[in-house]
Amino acid sequence: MEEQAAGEQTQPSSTILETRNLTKDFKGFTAISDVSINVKTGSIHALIGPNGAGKTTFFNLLTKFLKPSAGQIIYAGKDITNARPAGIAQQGLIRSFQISAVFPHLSARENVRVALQRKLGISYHFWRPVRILDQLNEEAQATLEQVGLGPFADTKAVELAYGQKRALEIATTIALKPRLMLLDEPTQGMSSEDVGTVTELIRKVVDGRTIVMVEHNLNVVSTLADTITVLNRGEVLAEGNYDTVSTNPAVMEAYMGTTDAA
Amino acid sequence: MQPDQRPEMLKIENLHAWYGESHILHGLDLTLREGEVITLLGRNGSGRTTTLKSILGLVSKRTGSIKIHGTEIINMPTHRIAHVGKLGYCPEERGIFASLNVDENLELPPVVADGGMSADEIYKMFPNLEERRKSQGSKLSGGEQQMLAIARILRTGANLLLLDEITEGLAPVILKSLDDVIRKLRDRGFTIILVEQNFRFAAPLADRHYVIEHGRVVEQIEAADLEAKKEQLNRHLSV
Amino acid sequence: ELTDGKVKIGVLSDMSGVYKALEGPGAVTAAKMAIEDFGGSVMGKPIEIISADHQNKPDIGASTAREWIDAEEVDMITALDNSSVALSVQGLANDKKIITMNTGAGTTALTEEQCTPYGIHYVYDTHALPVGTATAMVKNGGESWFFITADYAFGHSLRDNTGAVVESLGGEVVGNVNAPLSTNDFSSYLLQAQSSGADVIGLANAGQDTVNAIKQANQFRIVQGGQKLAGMLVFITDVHSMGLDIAQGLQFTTAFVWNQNDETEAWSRRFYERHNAMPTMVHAGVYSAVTNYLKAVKATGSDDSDTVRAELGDMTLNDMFVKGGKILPNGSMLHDMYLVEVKKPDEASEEWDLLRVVSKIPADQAYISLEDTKCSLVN
Amino acid sequence: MINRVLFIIMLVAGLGAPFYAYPVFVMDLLCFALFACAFNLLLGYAGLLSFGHAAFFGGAAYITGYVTKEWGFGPIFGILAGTGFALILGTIFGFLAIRRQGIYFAMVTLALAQIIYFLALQMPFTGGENGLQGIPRGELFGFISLNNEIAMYYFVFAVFMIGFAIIHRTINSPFGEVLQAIRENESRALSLGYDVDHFKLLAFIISATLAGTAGATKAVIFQFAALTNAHWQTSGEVILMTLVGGLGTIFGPVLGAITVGALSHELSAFGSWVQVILGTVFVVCVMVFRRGIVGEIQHRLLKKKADK
Amino acid sequence: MSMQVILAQALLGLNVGVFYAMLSLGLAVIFGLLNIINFAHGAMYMLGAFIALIGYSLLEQWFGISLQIGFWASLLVAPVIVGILGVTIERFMLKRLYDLDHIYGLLLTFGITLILQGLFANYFNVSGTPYPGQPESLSGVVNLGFMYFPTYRLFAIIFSLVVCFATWYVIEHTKLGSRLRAGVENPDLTQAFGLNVPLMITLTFAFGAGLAGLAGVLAAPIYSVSPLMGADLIIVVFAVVVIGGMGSIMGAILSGLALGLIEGLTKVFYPPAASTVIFFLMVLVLLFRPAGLFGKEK
Ligand SMILES: Nc1ncnc2c1ncn2[C@@H]1O[C@H](COP(=O)(O)OP(=O)(O)OP(=O)(O)O)[C@@H](O)[C@H]1O
Ligand SMILES: Nc1ncnc2c1ncn2[C@@H]1O[C@H](COP(=O)(O)OP(=O)(O)OP(=O)(O)O)[C@@H](O)[C@H]1O
Ligand SMILES: [Mg+2]
Ligand SMILES: [Mg+2]
Repeated sequence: MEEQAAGEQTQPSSTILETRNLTKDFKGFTAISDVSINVKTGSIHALIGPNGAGKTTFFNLLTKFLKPSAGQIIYAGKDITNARPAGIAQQGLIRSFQISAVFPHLSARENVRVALQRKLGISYHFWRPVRILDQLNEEAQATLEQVGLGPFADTKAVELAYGQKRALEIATTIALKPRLMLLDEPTQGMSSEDVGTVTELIRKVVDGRTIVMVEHNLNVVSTLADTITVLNRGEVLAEGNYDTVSTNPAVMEAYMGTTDAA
Repeated sequence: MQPDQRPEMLKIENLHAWYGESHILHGLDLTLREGEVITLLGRNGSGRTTTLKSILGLVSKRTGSIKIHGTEIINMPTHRIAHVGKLGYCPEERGIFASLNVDENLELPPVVADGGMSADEIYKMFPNLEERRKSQGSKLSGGEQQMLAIARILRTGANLLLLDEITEGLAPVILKSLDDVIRKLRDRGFTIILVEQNFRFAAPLADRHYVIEHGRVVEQIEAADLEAKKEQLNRHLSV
Repeated sequence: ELTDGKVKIGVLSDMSGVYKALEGPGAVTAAKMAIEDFGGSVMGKPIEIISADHQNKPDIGASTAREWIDAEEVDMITALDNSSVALSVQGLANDKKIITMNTGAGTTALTEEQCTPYGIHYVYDTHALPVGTATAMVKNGGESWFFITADYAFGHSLRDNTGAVVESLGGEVVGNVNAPLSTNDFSSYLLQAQSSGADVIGLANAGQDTVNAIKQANQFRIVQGGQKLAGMLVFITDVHSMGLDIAQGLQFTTAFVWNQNDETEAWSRRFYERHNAMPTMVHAGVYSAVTNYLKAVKATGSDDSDTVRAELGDMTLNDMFVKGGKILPNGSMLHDMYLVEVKKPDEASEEWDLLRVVSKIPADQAYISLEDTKCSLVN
Repeated sequence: MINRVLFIIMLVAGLGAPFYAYPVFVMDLLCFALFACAFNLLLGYAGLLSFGHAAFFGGAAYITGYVTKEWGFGPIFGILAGTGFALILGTIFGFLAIRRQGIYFAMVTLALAQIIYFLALQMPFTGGENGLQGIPRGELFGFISLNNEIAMYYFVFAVFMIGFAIIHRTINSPFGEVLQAIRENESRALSLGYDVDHFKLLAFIISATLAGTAGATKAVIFQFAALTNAHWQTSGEVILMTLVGGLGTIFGPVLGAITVGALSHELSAFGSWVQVILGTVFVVCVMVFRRGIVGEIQHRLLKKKADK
Repeated sequence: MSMQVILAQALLGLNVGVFYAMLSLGLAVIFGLLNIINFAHGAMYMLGAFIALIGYSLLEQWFGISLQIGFWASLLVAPVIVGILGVTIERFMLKRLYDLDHIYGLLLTFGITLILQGLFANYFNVSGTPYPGQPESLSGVVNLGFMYFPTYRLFAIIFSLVVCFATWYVIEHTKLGSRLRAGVENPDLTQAFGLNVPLMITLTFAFGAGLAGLAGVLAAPIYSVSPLMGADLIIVVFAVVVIGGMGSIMGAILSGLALGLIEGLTKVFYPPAASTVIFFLMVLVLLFRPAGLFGKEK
């Protein structure tokens, strides 16, 4: 499954994720057509576009929720077009920010420990006592501190406030030492002050990692994103940093619904 | 037209609502006259959606009084309320039925009063939907779903519309057309409650704004006073 | 002396399934009548009865019997109307040295391959059944046979023994199909039997299964097509439930006909009073078996299984059910059997007046003789 | 705490049982208790409802019966053989059933178990309706005859305790931790890189294997392997036992097995009413007593603590 | 093997198939709206048959009512009574379980199955009681050329097919159907639109149960009426459901019919496998199309 793609050349080390002519057909309706993008290591890459442009679809292709009709997805030099969801997660490509993605009846520490536990390679060891996991406590604590949850290590996740849950999610995700994080509308349905907190958190954890996100909130996009890809009708309409993209007339026409400069 | 001359459409007094054990609304009061457009503003979790749901009887327990055209509906089962109150509901997250196609979604809500729009009129208003008439609800993009969610309550003849976060997840270009739609509806005399996060969208549309905090109305601002009370509003919405 | 100050008899039967009507609660009634008629006590000690449903499951039968013997001190177990159950209980009782008097099961294995010193087979077996029925049918021109067989010990044994009888008279067996116990749709099997073109369709099953098969054969016009049905084991309750319209003319072999003589009729009417149905041969057999067991206990003054079994072997059994019966060392109880025919509707004088005796099959023809038995206790 | 108390009660009661109760009956209860514990591992801790566990219980019984009767295996190897069979069968069933979720999973396991039931009915070595009779109890280590009920009893008790210990450990292991995470939020566990299906499969296999041990032991005790053990009604009974005792509690299934076992034993004279009563217990448990006996006790104790 | 025999057995298979279809259809309808697998479906089928039986021959004896409910009336009465039982179960029990894991619904209905089975096993023979009320007009045989086929069985096949396809039409092609489907998906919202969802749910459960009862009445004259008739059938129907997938009403019907046929033909070609062939097909389907033939991949 993880065989090298035919004709694979070693990628310039600066590209962590690449799609080549990715296409998705839904019974004759092409939602994504021929999309090729490059995500640079260590960057925050945002995906925007008008409704129905295919952002969600594209995202689902990356996270293996959907199978591409054509094209390839290359992650860290490997073709992962046909990989299993758990398989890509093990290679450091983690999807986050699904609604309330925590384990509600585990404590915050245990939540993080579940993520850390994987690297010990003993998760199938049903004959070992659970005590053996205590060696991870310190690291878990450190991770919690990072997102400001240090004092809540023993609190059950259900009992955490909304923003804390999000923070816990992020802690769990970074515990896996992801190389690439995929964020699906991370600020959807949040009030402006929460948006600020989350933006801050993302900026804090990005450090050395790569993030791909779908986002409607242009404020967030403009503050966070290094590169923005604009999709329209399943095709790439424009790509570049915020200034380039937001002044592109085609984007303004299709996305902002105006030709005045923003 | 003077607002106070219009008859009262909806009158909520001392409304309390619970989800299971948790007490969400703590004595909310609100009055709405025929043909008015109001917004409910507030931070996440302040209870705006819950207010709409309480009107519809979708919370586990509620007390107080909710009158529509003078008829008390607080103890009515949900399915009667739409008929009695002649109201249409557009929920948070759209609530498009995945297993029904666009046509079926549109036809689903029963007609509650005369004077609803016909399917043709509606498709004229939302041309994108017409193209996808036979598509399953689940296959629509977020924006298409939002259009459909609004479109389907226009057919029923309801003249009191409860719209929850209809701008959520919509690109600016769609917001524009949505703005048009709401204006058209207002001109046709619909009474509308808008729950909005997107104040910029809602501000020019509404006659009055209610700010809700912890399940109570903490501020009531007429459109005319908006400029003057900007300061106050900002304090409520983002601290 | 009685070891535990009482005689306790266990009635282990199918109380809810295919064989409920032919044995089941009626067997308990019959056993109770036997005890009452005996006076309710033996040597001044009470006679008790215990009963249970084995549900046609040999493991349930065996574990119930195990508990009866270990914890309830049961002295004799009777009924046992399912061959699989019978074999498992008889084997277990042998380990524990307890007498079983089987009145309901058919398989000859009970007194042949798997015979035990404590197992008695009382009413009929799959050797006795075909002797009358199959012989009569072959003689009337039914030379080729197709079997529909209940798929367990009893059915297999009945089919094999019937096949042997047919072949010994010059007939042939052209096919067989096994149907699970308690089948409710025989149509597919019947069509297979029909397409085989056999003269006779032999039903190597019993109880409700036989009833269903015969009724469905009627639906598919099998008999009208010229084939004959042979019910290898039919009870009066089956005939009653089929009704004379369907069953008339059917010939089969039985050990007991309730209105054969005054003695049987008097007992049967008493039984009817309590059970609301006329007794089958099995019910009558339970009464007789319990009575004779008690007689043996009384005669020897002991409930020791070896002693009682020896006495039973010496007795000649005479009561309303059996005349001049003998219990052989292999456990087989020799007695006469009867070939009967179901009356036409207008011949019946009352609801349960269903059968007419065609001929008597003498005990020595009906049962495997001591010379021929494969029982290891004998040879 | 409560678990420690229950453990001591169980140990003492278990060791003394043959002196105040009919040993064969207690052995039967122990087999069902182990069976229920194994089942609980799957439903209570992995959230999977198998309606086909009788296949492992009954299937293992046949294999054990066959190898001890025909190949002369001793009781220990006989039981191991049955257990091994359940392991293999569990792997196959698990592999197939894991493909469907929730209620489908229940239906699939039920249907798969039905295959085993029919095989048991039709294959020549099982004896069909007759069952596999006359299985020798044999001798332990070559010199302790298990025909002695007391010896047999303690052997069975030992088997039960070993099985119980394995289950207890499994629940409290790194593996158990992931299982819990999966039960709480499956898609999150998946996105953390856990092959959720593999974990479920392993839980299924462990559960099936120990269910097999229980069935194999039962065959030795009763010297009988029969269709009843492989019938769907047995699958239903084990669910009931677990539910009555308390889903997802360590001792619940043991208590449940004893309760249900004793109930059906005491009521067996009432014929089909037993079914009616068991059915009613089922309904009552589902409607108002979902925590089961042990679960309810734990809940009360916790509440008391919280109130203080 | 002559063509004649194959045709005959195929027809018998179809005869079984219509019962599979009716039951899996009822299961699918209930599953669709309540997301619950009704384990008691088999018991309701049995109940339908018993109501026909009692109505025909035992009213006088049991209740002292000198009334005889004939077959035709039973076709109406039995589904209604079973439907009412369904209403009771739904209103008083299932309703409280909707918020829990769906397995509780399965377990509840399993318990109800045991109760119903046990109750009838107390009064009726486990192996069956014949239903005497088959109407005179259907008691003959039809000569189909390759076989004599009992008129009644032919009637049962046709009648069931009509019921199945009518149900399919209503659910897939009428407004009522789309409302039902909406109620399945989002009951709260559907209610907020002014549709009485609890009533819809109750009536749907009643309808599904009634279908099972109807199948029971149809089966009564063919098979004997027994407390276990449903238990034996329901497991096979579960396999049918897994094979077909719960995706569509039509899927439930077609897979029921097809599997009945396949089972019938297996009886001709390899009889020992007849009782297991459906389960083996299920394994194959699970291997290659886990969501079932008509199911939607998630
Ligand atoms: N499963 C599907 N089958 C058929 N068409 C689909 C399917 N999923 C999406 N589509 C179509 O593909 C197009 C792109 O959809 P997508 O959900 O990716 O848009 P989006 O960019 O996420 O839009 P939004 O911002 O509104 O969520 C839409 O027109 C939608 O109707
Ligand atoms: N089904 C529910 N059960 C329990 N609590 C709920 C439920 N739905 C909402 N709540 C709680 O009720 C409070 C008010 O929620 P509501 O949805 O009315 O807020 P809102 O003002 O609409 O905010 P949002 O911007 O998040 O939509 C919140 O604290 C929320 O957590
Ligand atoms: Mg989208
Ligand atoms: Mg809201």
